[in-house]
Order: sequence, then structure tokens, then C-alpha cells
Amino acid sequence: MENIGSFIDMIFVTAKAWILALLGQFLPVWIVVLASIVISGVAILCLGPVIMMYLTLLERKVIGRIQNRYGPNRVGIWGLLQPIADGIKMFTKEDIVPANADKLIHLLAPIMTVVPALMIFVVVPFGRQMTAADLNIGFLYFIAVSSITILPIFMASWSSRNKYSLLGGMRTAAQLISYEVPMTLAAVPAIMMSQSLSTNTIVLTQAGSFGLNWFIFTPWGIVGFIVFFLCATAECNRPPFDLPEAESELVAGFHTEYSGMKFALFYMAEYMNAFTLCGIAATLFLGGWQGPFLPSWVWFFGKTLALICIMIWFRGTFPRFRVDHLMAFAWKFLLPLTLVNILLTALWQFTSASAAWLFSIMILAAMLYMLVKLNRVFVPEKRNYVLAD
Amino acid sequence: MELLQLGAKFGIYAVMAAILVFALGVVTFRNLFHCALCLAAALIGTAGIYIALQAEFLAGVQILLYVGGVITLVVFAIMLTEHLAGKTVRQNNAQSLPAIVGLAGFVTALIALILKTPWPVTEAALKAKTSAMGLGEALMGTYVFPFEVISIVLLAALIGTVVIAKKDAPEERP
Amino acid sequence: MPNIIETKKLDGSDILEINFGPQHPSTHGVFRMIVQTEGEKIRGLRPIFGYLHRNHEQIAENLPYAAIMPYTDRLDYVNALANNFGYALTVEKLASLEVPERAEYLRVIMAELARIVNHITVIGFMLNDLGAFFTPLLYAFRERERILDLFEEVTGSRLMNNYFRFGGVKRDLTALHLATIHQIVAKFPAFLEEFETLLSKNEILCMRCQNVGVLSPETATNAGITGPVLRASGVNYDIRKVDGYSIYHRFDFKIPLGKKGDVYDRYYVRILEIRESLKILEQALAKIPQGEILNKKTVPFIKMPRNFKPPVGEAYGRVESPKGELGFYVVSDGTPQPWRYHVRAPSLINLTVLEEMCLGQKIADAIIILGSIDIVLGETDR
Amino acid sequence: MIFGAGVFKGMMVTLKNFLTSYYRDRDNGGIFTVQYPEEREKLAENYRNLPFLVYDGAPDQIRCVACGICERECPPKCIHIEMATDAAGKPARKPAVFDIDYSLCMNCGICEEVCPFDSIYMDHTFEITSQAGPRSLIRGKEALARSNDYFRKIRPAMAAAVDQKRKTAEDKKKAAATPPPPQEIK
Repeated sequence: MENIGSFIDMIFVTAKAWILALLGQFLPVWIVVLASIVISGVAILCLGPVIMMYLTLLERKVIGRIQNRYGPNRVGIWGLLQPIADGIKMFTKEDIVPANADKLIHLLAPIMTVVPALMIFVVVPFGRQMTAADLNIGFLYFIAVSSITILPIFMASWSSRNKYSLLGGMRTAAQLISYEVPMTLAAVPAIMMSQSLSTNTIVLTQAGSFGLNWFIFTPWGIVGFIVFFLCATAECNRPPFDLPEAESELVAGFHTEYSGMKFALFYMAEYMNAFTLCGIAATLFLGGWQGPFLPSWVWFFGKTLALICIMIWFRGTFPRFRVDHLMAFAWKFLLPLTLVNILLTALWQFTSASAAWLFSIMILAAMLYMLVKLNRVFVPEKRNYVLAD
Repeated sequence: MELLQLGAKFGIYAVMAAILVFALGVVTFRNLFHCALCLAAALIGTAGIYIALQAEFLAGVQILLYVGGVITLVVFAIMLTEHLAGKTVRQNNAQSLPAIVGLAGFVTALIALILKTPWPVTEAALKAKTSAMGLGEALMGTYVFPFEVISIVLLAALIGTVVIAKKDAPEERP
Repeated sequence: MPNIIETKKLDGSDILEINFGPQHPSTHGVFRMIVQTEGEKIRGLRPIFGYLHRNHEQIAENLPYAAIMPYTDRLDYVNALANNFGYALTVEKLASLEVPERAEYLRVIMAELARIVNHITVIGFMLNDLGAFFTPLLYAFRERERILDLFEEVTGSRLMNNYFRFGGVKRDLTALHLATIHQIVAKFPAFLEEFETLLSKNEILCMRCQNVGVLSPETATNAGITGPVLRASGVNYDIRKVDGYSIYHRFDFKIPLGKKGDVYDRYYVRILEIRESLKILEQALAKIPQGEILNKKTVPFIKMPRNFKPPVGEAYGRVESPKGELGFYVVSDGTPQPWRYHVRAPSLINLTVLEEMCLGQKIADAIIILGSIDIVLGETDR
Repeated sequence: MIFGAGVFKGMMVTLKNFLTSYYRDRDNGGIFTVQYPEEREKLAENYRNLPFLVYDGAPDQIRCVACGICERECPPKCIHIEMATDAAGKPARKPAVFDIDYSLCMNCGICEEVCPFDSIYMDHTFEITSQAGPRSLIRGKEALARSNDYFRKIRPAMAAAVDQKRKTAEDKKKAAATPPPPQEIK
């Protein structure tokens, strides 16, 4: 039983090792090294688009159910072939480039969007020993690469020569820069506790008994997780933070002038970003692949999918923020909260658990109260309506 | 294995060549947005060189700060002044001669500084100095005073920006 | 590369001119707004309409009176019954026709159902403009569907009802239909409750809607604004109360009034109006008498519409359509066709204050302010 | 009021709807849509879409007598009628041409209301799209003719009333045509 469990746990790792061993028998070492990179790379390159395709299906299904309808169910059983049909449609659509567009940059932008989205996959720990490259600066790498994603959006919005695109691009820039700050700061407690930037080490720190010593089970973990998750939602432009592509205002924001496969690439990047950000959130606060009984990669994908479902749930429920509220929310609400949270984590390391719980909750409650009081604009006005004759 | 190393070496040279090409682009393109993009590419290339020199932390910070921060602000500024976005500008002006002289002096000083610095060359020394832990210890130990001073300067700059930006803004409805 | 994105200088700041529409996801049809923005802030807004002009009034002046009825359906296609009501009322005034008791009740019941349909549709679309991805809209449509099914059974069509006749209505409601309406009315508060829990207290919605697009009562009255938009500004003016046309004076209902006249008030006043409509429906269902549904005098004109010649004169009839005061002005010269026919479309007149409400707001606000005015381009452009 | 309560409650509403969509029926928060080509909602009897002509017996015996009232009263003028002539050149009280342009028709039902011969009614068919262009939507009298049985099937109550009316009219006519029995004369 134990053996079968660990075999399933390590099935992908074993498979890769087996292939490499096979190659090593009759090929020089350097090809084997190269093959190791290629195998991981190909796995990620395949995983990315597949994840994107089926996330679109999942999203449409879940939102459909939320709205009391079926969602796609015509192509294949349960609509399982729908993403493929969509893909064919995207490939065969005419590629329209506006007459005044900067053609080269217009072409490069969608390609450039996908690259960082794929690059982040490298440091995501999909399971035990299943990180493509266990960099010792893993988290920094993630932050750095995801900060590049702004550039292609700029390129798309600028090269389209369209006012909607331009506005969308400016909103994106403001939003991504703003939310990167609280996102990074929200992750700091996890890094402080695991004393490492490596994503794998962060996961290993959360082992404990039954692999359940997740950071989210601490007060600073909850706050950090919620803030990180909200910022992640904003980082991949998902509702309620989807201002850059706000359909009802800016038509489609920065990708208004894109069609066909270029358009699909933007979507691919968005969904892959959503996946990796949820994966990183799970890694930082939900114990990554840690968990009892089930194989590690099942735990990882389960947690990530659960987070994605929450994102979809957001989309099915909330109206969109407005630009100034969005900024205020990041700078005046989330940022102070994360700073206090970092302080709390530092204190947490010196005190006993029960007392720590008490003062943490008190500090957080006081902070929240203060922030809500300071940000009057977030609090709904109470209104009474006259019923006249 | 030798082939791999050769490949790696070739890769580094390719990155360097690319940096030079993009750097040339920065100073020759007439469209400001193109210049900014070239600058971004050159800076990413620089991060690649850092990685080749096993300074991953520095590479990460390079991309985060320069590409994610500085370039974004530059591009933002270009886009905000919309009438600049479509226009092309001349890249040289009347003061090119003094600029060349100044640049030559700067480059000489830089080279002299590089030659004089005792670079740690052994593997272990590199690890100790460039790993996140080593950098952290250096910042919080040896160089804690300049570090704090810089943070005060940055704070002052931040407050100054807010004050300047706030000055003319009329009272707005919430 | 030519410079497409030109900016103008206005008061020393860069003004960017953006064209919303005629094809835009949230202009509710072919409506166009030229918006001058400074960053995200609106500095000027010019509404341009007329893209859906179909010569409604001219067509009507060349048709017999009865044949105009189906055209009025197409004015405000979200609630055709209110248009039918207004037109029928006008012609009855012109020809001094009485309406049988039961027909009056049927008219009120159908018109109030149409008001509910209109209000939930508008709220749904407004929330869609706010960026709530279709969920509230589809919940609203779910309930709307039940009422539309009833309309289909009674009038023969879901939207283009053509139900009213001069001096009555086309078809009677059976006991079964009345029971269905009873059921709809009984179930509706639960839906409203759910709908309100979904978003009325939502912090994001309140942030977006409260104190946005404020319309002062003075501006509203001066501009001739009517309907929920006016009442949200706190002015107590409802033609059902002011005129007491048809049999509205017999029912006990209140007029919900807003406090600030912002988008949130307009949203909430509509929800409260639905509740009042439900009250009217309950009372009407309880009191509906048996009897004729069409005035004896007009029965022959159903078969021969061209024989219907109102005496020479003019009449202006108005109803409280869900969008505001819907008025019809008809001049008869004694021929089978009206000599002059004019529609006072509330959508058009409510639209005139759009710029007033949008100035100084953000671009995103312009969209929801437009949504909260509740325009239907079929009526605006005619 | 705790900050964030509104957001949370809204999420609970959508969660409830998500869950009930799996086990409730359509009137109680279940899935509301109809899977159209396979599943169809029953059309209400009074539903009116496009007009058709009723015939009794053989398909060429349409009730229409080409009086042209519907042609004149049709608000968008989508009906075109030409009266047939018999061998002698006299009007035959039958249409030679009866065209309805379905692309113009606005489904108001006025033709049905004004027709004195119970011959034109509104159909339940709505799937009339074709790729043959707008001219294919101009339907001649052969394409418009439907049997009285079809009329009874789609609108039973109305057809029964019409049949009853026609029967009494027929009886009256017969009574008028045949000489009354002598004993009734006094």
C-alpha cells in the first residue's frame, strides 16, 4: 500500500528518470543533460495550453451553472471538445491588423505575453521533486518575470493605435504596478517563516504532521493569503479587477484590435497566469503539494483548481471596480495591511502560540477597524427611502 | 560536456551582441516607444549576463526593478503624453560634442574602477557574496548605514512626489 | 505613421476625444457618445442619436388608427404594453370612448406586469454595465421569462403584444391566467430578496453607484425629466397619482422617492417600484370583476378599422410608462387616419441631462449613468 | 454591519444557485434554459407568428375569396392579392396570386382580425430561415395553404369556435336556400 502510494506520488519523476537512464546507456552525458531540460520544457509547453483550454471550459461551465444554464455541452460529452473547436475557430479566423498599427510590435505583443506566462511555470512546484528548476531565488524569479507581463500589454495597447486600447493599456500599467507591491509584501511572511526564496523549500517548511502545517492556519497566514489572492486576481486581470479589458467600458481594452490566433494568445497568457498565480498562492500559504494520503501532485492541482474556482466565482458575482477605487484599495487598504502583517509575522517568531494568536487577532482587528474607518469610500452609505403618496 | 560549455559560451556572446544591438537601437530609433522597448530588451539581456555570472539574485532584481519598474514608468510617461507617442524625434542635437567628451571621461573612470576592484573569483567566494543570504547579511550588517540612509532618501523623494502631485489637484468628490 | 490619437488643449490640460458607439457593447443599441476625457475624467460629453430613426410618426399618419397599435409596440420594445396603453388612452380621449370595468382591470394588470418586466430588465442591464458578468441579468431574465410566457399566452406575442384596443383589450384573461399571475406575484418577493442580497448591499456596487451621476431635483424638473429618474432625485411626480388615469386611483400604492438622485437611488427606486407594482397587482387580482372586455361601440371597428373616424379635434394622452411620462398627441381631421401624431418619448427627454450628470465623473461612470437612465433606442430615435 | 458582509452574502447567493442548478427543477432555481432543437417549449395557443391560408378539403380550395381587405389593412403592406378570373373574364372570387412577404410581415395579427371569411390565420411556425436570400421569404398561395386540420391542431380552441361559427352560418344559409316546411307557414 505504502509502495503503491509513493509510486503514484513519484510517477512523473520516475518516468523522467527512466527515460534519462535509457538515453544515458547509449548517448553522451551532455545530450542527457540537454534531454532533461527538454523533457521538463516540453512538459511545461504542453501543460500550459492544455491548462488554458480546459480552464476556459471550466470557467464557462461554472459560470453557466451559477447563472442557471448549462454552459457549453454540444461538442463532445459535457462539451469536453469545446476548447478544441474554439481553437480551430481561432486558427481559421482572419488576422486583422489595423491600417495604422505598428505592424511589428502589434505582432510581437501577443507572443511576448505568452513567454513570461510560460516562464513562471518553471518555478512552480507541481509535486514532490516536480519543480522544473528549483531556483534558490524561486520567488524573486516569479516576481521578476511576472513584472515583465506589463510590457507586452503596453506594446499591444500602443501599437494598435486605438483609443480604447490606449486607455486599457494605461489602466493595466497603473493596476499591475500597484498590485505588485501588496502582492510581494503579502508573500513576505511566508518567506520569512521558511527563510528561503526557493518555492520548494517554502513548501517543505509547511510539512508538519500529515503535511498539514500550512501557513494559512496562522493569523498572518490567513491575512497574507487573502491579500495575496486578491492581488493575484488583480494581476491576471480577472474580475472584479478586470479594468484593463472592461468589456462594458473599453470594449476589450488592450486587445481590442486583435483577432484570431493573436487574440487567443492573450487569452492563453491570461489563463496561464491565473493558473500559475493560483499555484504560487497555494505554494506560499496552502502548503503547495503537502497534504495527507493523496499523491503530492493531486494535492497541488486540487488546491490550485480550488483557487481558480474561487476566481471564477468572483467573476460570476461581482461588478467591476472603478479605477480610482482600485488604486485606493491597493494603496490605502491592502498595503498597510500587509505591512502590519509582516510586523506580526516577526512577532510570531518570538512568542508562544496561544498568546500569539490572541495578540495577532487583536492587532489585525484594530488595523482592519482603522483602515475601514480611514477609507470611508469603501463603506456603503445607509439609505432610507421615502414612500410618498 | 565540452560541447555544452561551448554552447553556453556561444550563448553568452550572443546575448552580449544582442545587448549591443538593442543599445544601438535605443540611441538610433526615432520613435520614442521603440527606443523604450529596445532599452527593455537590453536590460533583460543584462540580466541574462548576470545569470551567466551566477548572480541570480542580481538578475532577478535587475528585471524586477529596471524592466518591471523603470521601463514601465518610462513607457507610461510616453503614453501619458499622447502627442509624443506617434511622433518621431531626432536623436542627436547640437550638444553632441560635449556629450562625447563627457561620455569618454565617464567610461574611462568606469574602466579604471573595474580594473581596481578586487573581484572575488573563486566559486565559494562568489556564492557567499551573491546569494540572497550573503546579500542580506551584507545589507543588514556591513552596509546597514548606507542602506538606511538610502531608504530615508527614497522616503523623502516619495513624500516630495506626493506633495508636488497633490498641489494643484482640485477637491474631488469621493 | 499618422497620428490618430490627437489631443486638444482645454484649460491647459490634454483632452482626449473618445467615441462611444454607435457600435459599443454598452450603449444599449445604436447610440453614440462623444466623450472628451482628461485621463479618465470626463470633461465633455455629446450624445448623438437618430441612428435608429424609422419615421414612426410619419408612418402612423398614413395608417388607420387601429393599425398604429402594432407600431407603438416597437417604440419601447421592452414594455410594449405601456405604449399600447398610452396610445389607446389618447384615442379614447379623442373619440370619447368608455372602457368597460373588466377591461380597465386587465389593462392595469398587464401594464403593471410590463412595468415589472421593464424594471428588472433595466436593473439587470445596468449591473451588466457595471461589470457583473451577466449573473444578475440572467437572474432577472429568468423571472422575466415567466411573465413573458404569460404575455405570449394572452396577447399572442412575448414582446410585440398589440394587446390594447380602443375601448378595451383584445383578449380576456381566463381564470387559469389569473391564477398564473397570482403565482408570479406570490413568488416575486422571494426573487427580489435574492436579487437584493446578491448586489444591493455589495460594497463594490455601492462604491460604484453612490454619489455618482447626481441629478439635482431642480435640474431634473427644469429639464422635464420624468419617471424613476425624476423620482430618484426626490421629486414626487407619478402620473398614475397625478392624473389617476384608468383606475389607478382605486389602488393603494406608494411612490418610492430617492434621496440624492445618484445611480444607486435610481437602481433602488426601481426595485421599490417593483414592490409597489406587486401591491397593485395583488389588489387588482382580488377585485377584478366579470364583464365585457371591449366597448360595444368599437366592436364593429375591429373588423373594419377604416370606418373608425374620430371626430375632428385633438387629444394628448399620457401614461406613466416605466421610463417616464409617455405621451401621445393625436390630431384628427375626421378621416380614418390621424392628421398629426406625435410621441413624447421619455427615453429621449431623459437623455438630455446625460452630459450634466457625467461631467467630472470617470469614463466608467458614464456607462452606468447611461444605463441608469434606462433608454430604449427604439423610443429615443423613433 | 461588518465590512465585506455584502460581498460575502452575494457570493453565497451565487453559490446557492450553482448548487441548486444540479438538483432542482427549472421553476425552483434549477437550470432554466431549454436545449432548443431537441427540447421545445410548448407554444401557447394564442401565439401568433406568420399568416397562413386555411383550406377545407383539397389544398387548392382555400377559403380566401380575394376580397383584399387584409391587403388594404396590413400595416406594413406585405400582402399582395390578384383576383382570378374565370373563363368568361369575370372575377372568380378566388385569388390568382396571394403573396405574403414574410420578411416584411410584423406578426401583428391584423389580417387575422379583419378577415370576414375566416381564411387567414397566424401560424405557429417560426423556423423559416433559409439561405436562399430574402426573395425566398415571399410565399405564394400554395406555400401558404394549410389544412383546417392543421389549424385545429395548432389552435384548437380558436379553430373550434371558427368551425362552430361557420357551421351555424352554413345552416342559416341552407335554411334560407331550402324553402321552409309548409306547416310553419301560418
